Amino acid sequence: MSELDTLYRELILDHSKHPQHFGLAEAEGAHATSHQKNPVCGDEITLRARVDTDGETIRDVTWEGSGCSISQASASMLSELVEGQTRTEAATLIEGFREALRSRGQIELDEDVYGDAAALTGVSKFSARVKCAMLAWVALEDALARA
Amino acid sequence: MSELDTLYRELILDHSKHPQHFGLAEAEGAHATSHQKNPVCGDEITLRARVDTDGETIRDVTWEGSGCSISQASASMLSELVEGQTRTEAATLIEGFREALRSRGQIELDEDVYGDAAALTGVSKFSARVKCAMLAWVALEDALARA
Amino acid sequence: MLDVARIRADFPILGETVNGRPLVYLDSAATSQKPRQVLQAEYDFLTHANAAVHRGAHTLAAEATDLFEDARATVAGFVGAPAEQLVWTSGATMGLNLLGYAIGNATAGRGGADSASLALRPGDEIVTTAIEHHANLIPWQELAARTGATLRHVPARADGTLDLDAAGDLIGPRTRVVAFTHVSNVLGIVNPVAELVALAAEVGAITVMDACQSAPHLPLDLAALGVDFAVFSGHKMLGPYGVGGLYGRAERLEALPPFLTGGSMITTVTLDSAEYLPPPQRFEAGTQPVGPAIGLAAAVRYLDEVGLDRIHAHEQALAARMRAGLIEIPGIRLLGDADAERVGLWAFDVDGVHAHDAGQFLDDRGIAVRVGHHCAAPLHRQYGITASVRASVALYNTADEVDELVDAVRGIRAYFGVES
Amino acid sequence: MLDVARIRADFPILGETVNGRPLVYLDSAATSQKPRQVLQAEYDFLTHANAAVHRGAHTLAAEATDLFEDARATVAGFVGAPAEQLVWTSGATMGLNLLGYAIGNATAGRGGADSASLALRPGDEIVTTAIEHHANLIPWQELAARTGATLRHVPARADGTLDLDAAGDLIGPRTRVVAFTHVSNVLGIVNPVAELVALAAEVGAITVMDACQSAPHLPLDLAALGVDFAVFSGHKMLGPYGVGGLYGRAERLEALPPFLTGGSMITTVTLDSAEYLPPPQRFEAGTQPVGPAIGLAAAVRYLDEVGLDRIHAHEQALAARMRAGLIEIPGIRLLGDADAERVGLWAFDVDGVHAHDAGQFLDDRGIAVRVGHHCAAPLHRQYGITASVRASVALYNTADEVDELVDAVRGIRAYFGVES
Ligand SMILES: Cc1ncc(COP(=O)(O)O)c(C=O)c1O
Ligand SMILES: Cc1ncc(COP(=O)(O)O)c(C=O)c1O
Repeated sequence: MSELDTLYRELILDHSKHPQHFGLAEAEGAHATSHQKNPVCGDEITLRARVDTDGETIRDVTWEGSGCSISQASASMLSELVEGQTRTEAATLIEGFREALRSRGQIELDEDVYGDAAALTGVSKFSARVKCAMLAWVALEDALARA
Repeated sequence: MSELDTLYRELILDHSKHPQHFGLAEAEGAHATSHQKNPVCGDEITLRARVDTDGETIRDVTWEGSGCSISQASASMLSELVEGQTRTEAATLIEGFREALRSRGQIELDEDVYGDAAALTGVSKFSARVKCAMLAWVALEDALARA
Repeated sequence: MLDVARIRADFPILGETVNGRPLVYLDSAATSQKPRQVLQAEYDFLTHANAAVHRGAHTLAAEATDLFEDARATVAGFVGAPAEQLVWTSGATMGLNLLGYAIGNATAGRGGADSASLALRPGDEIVTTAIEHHANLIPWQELAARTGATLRHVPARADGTLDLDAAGDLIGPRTRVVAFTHVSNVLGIVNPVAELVALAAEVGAITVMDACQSAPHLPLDLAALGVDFAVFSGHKMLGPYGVGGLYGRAERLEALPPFLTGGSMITTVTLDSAEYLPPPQRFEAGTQPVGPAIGLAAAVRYLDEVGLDRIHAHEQALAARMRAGLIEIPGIRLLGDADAERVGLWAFDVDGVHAHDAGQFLDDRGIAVRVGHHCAAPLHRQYGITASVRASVALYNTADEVDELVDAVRGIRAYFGVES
Repeated sequence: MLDVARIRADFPILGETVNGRPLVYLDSAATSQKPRQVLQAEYDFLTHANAAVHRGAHTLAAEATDLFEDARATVAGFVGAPAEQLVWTSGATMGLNLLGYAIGNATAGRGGADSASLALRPGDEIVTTAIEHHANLIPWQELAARTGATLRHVPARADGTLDLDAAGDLIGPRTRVVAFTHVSNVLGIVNPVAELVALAAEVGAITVMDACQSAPHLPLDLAALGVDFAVFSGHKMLGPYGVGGLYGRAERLEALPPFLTGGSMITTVTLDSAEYLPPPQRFEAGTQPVGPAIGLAAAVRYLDEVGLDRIHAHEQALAARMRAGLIEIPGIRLLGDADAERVGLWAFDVDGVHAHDAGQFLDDRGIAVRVGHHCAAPLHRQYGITASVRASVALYNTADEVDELVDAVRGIRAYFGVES
């Protein structure tokens, strides 16, 4: 596999072409929304989610945005991943994801834990693209903080 | 003669210790005054002169100021030199002086023309001191322009 | 013809490999590479003559001052100006902010008697264009916000050329400043300076020209162009980071109040007030970028020795070759593909592939291009996109490199699975 | 003890001769010399990894960005700050102007909601001191003039120490800014930062510290000192020209509106308005001095390796030796000869000989000192003089050099025929 192919795994291109949870749900009272932007390349993501009445479980993650395949695929993968998880679980996932992406190729994302999003492991070797992959995750973090 | 002695000729130290034409004359209508300053070291010179009723002859050159021995000696020498000269002669002298001082040691000042001020020839090799030596001459040029 | 092989030998970085491929550096519009001669000039200065300039009487200080002022004369001469009309800045952004703030200071009543001529009143207009780099846009937005002046924009036609008819309507008696770029860093088109200067002159407005993308690529004679002010950046013209120039017409510079204040720009200072030196020192507060200025002088000497006419011809030929290759590729749209004089850069959009992905694909082949909005977000919005790919050449680029780019671009859409 | 001989070998310029005599460089307070390691770091960057930072996706750009941000972390760590609290500037003068203008912008209603906390009202007071460098004086004069605030000055006692009693009286409920130097570039005395910070804290005033003359000579922990803002210049601390730092406490930086505007400091830009990034990027418009920043990181690594404690001890020993020699010479008056902690510099007056002449005499012996008012004209006026001679040491100076200075000074008055 070429260096480039470790970045653009098939799965990433798939998600970017067929984004999951795409299209923002109507905002209701229980929803929290976050808009994030990468000023360098203009990538934008708006992500919305709500926390169940139990105060813990994440539901109805939807998003909208435009940008490179990495940022779009990452949003799609993240939405699938955290649907139904608890706040605490999501926080741990986000932290682990951030750490792996900043590790410059040192830390691998575990497929059992991260599902499709584990395919984003390769991004960590492309430091200029880490922000692209992080965009949706930062949006979720921000949205949960307000939910 | 050491390098330093070519700068600080005996004549220069004499003039700086016994400045000629020092002490500003009372300003009358016919007098023009110029104040010049070297912002780097704080040297200041105020020079005053009048042009005779013939519209040409320079009279009553006096000055006041504080600064290094070069700037003080130069003012003293200049005052002696131009007393009684015509505007045109003074302009030529000033131009020649400026050229010599900027010549980085290439042009010598002629003693027959510049009198004691010819001793300032050595300044041209010390580019940081050219401004000191020029200060009074610029003041005269400025004063004459307004006289 | 340029002896490009010989030129390349002066640029050590061009021998680097990227991802196992020889570096093809097509990002000179962002920052140029620097020849050995520039690095050497700065090194020689710092190891033989370095000292504080304009401030000391000791031999080293005098030597440093002479070298620094010689550098000013050299760089000024390169852009067609006398030495005393060139102000050192840290770069073009700084030069444009200097103008914005100094005009703001004039408006606030600072400066000498002739500064009043620069003061803005509410209702006065500042005119810029729709194709500007943010550096020639936001400082004017801020000046307008601080003074109550109104900001207006000369629109661009679909092909990227400025709409001069609209400019004629926009520039009127209320116009006080007309700020425009000589060459856009996205479109590469050389703008009609003479026409804009004439429109401004009719109404007595100040002209400000951004020469960032022209200074390294065209013979530049600012005095002949007749602009009031112009700015450029050293790092885009083979020079070091941290230095740039602001040119001003003598009477305009003279009227301008200070911007940055501090040491070396004053005559008399008391605890409560200060008097200021004439230009250019009035605008050079504090320690100047002495090493970078000496490096920049070496850079323009290098450019001069090669010859700006020949550089321009070489770069135009490369740009033409690039265009010929790119327009053949399905799904590629060139921005600013007008029939106009231009410098050696093309920005383009790849249908169905985000610029960031396209750039990554090229990088994998060792080709360094810029992706994003290139600090010209409004212009990209006009083209309906948020980002583009930009390939820009300099005197050290070759036809082979252009061909490699074209070849690689041909593969982008297939790699990302976009049908053509 | 420092191995000064080994250190000197890293500074090629120290091997120069001046007027046939080995150079004795005693002007480091004006600008320091730069070790090989700094020049090499910049050279390596420019020949291997140079590219536009924060803007490109290509490999070189990513590498350059990493090196640039590593440099920020290194320099920030050196002054006791987290990376994101260090803003690159072109130097200390620029940093102080940034603060003056940004507070002015807050006063003009620019910036976010929390910027209002920085706005000045007529009647508000800015307090500085009588011993400041013009760079920490004139920007405040200008800010006061633009906003209607009043500028006041903490006086200095005859021995050069700040009059803290007077400071206690001056700093009151109307005080909004207290700006002072850590170490005066004329007196060399380390000022009582803790006391000034406490006085300012009592009334909620912003503190601004000029660390130009301390950063290269003392272990510096800005967070521990508790100042809100501090500035320093690279070229005075073994680093390149064209770069400096502005430190800010997180919440103060966050509240500060932008100063320079342009590329790389924005999120969204339309033709009519812009939104700004958080600090430090908010204050870094346009291309930053990337090469100089990387050079400065190498400089502080060099200082750190030698050890600031040891450097301080070495320089204090040299200063003590210099004082012991100079006070024995008839007609020599030391400025700021207080019993206080100090760095390695002495300014002095030679009775009957102008500083310029004294400096020339020393230069003839290869000794480079600074003469003039050292950009502190009001302080010289307080001492009844317009200029003084200043000898300043750095880590690379030796006891022999100090002795040579003292020896030469002994000859000044005789040469100029002034009886003692
Ligand atoms: C105490 C002090 N503050 C400020 C400055 C200004 O620094 P710069 O000229 O590098 O901006 C200097 C140096 O000249 C200084 O010594
Ligand atoms: C047209 C144009 N103007 C202004 C700038 C800003 O120059 P700098 O970032 O060197 O200040 C640039 C480069 O980024 C440019 O291309």
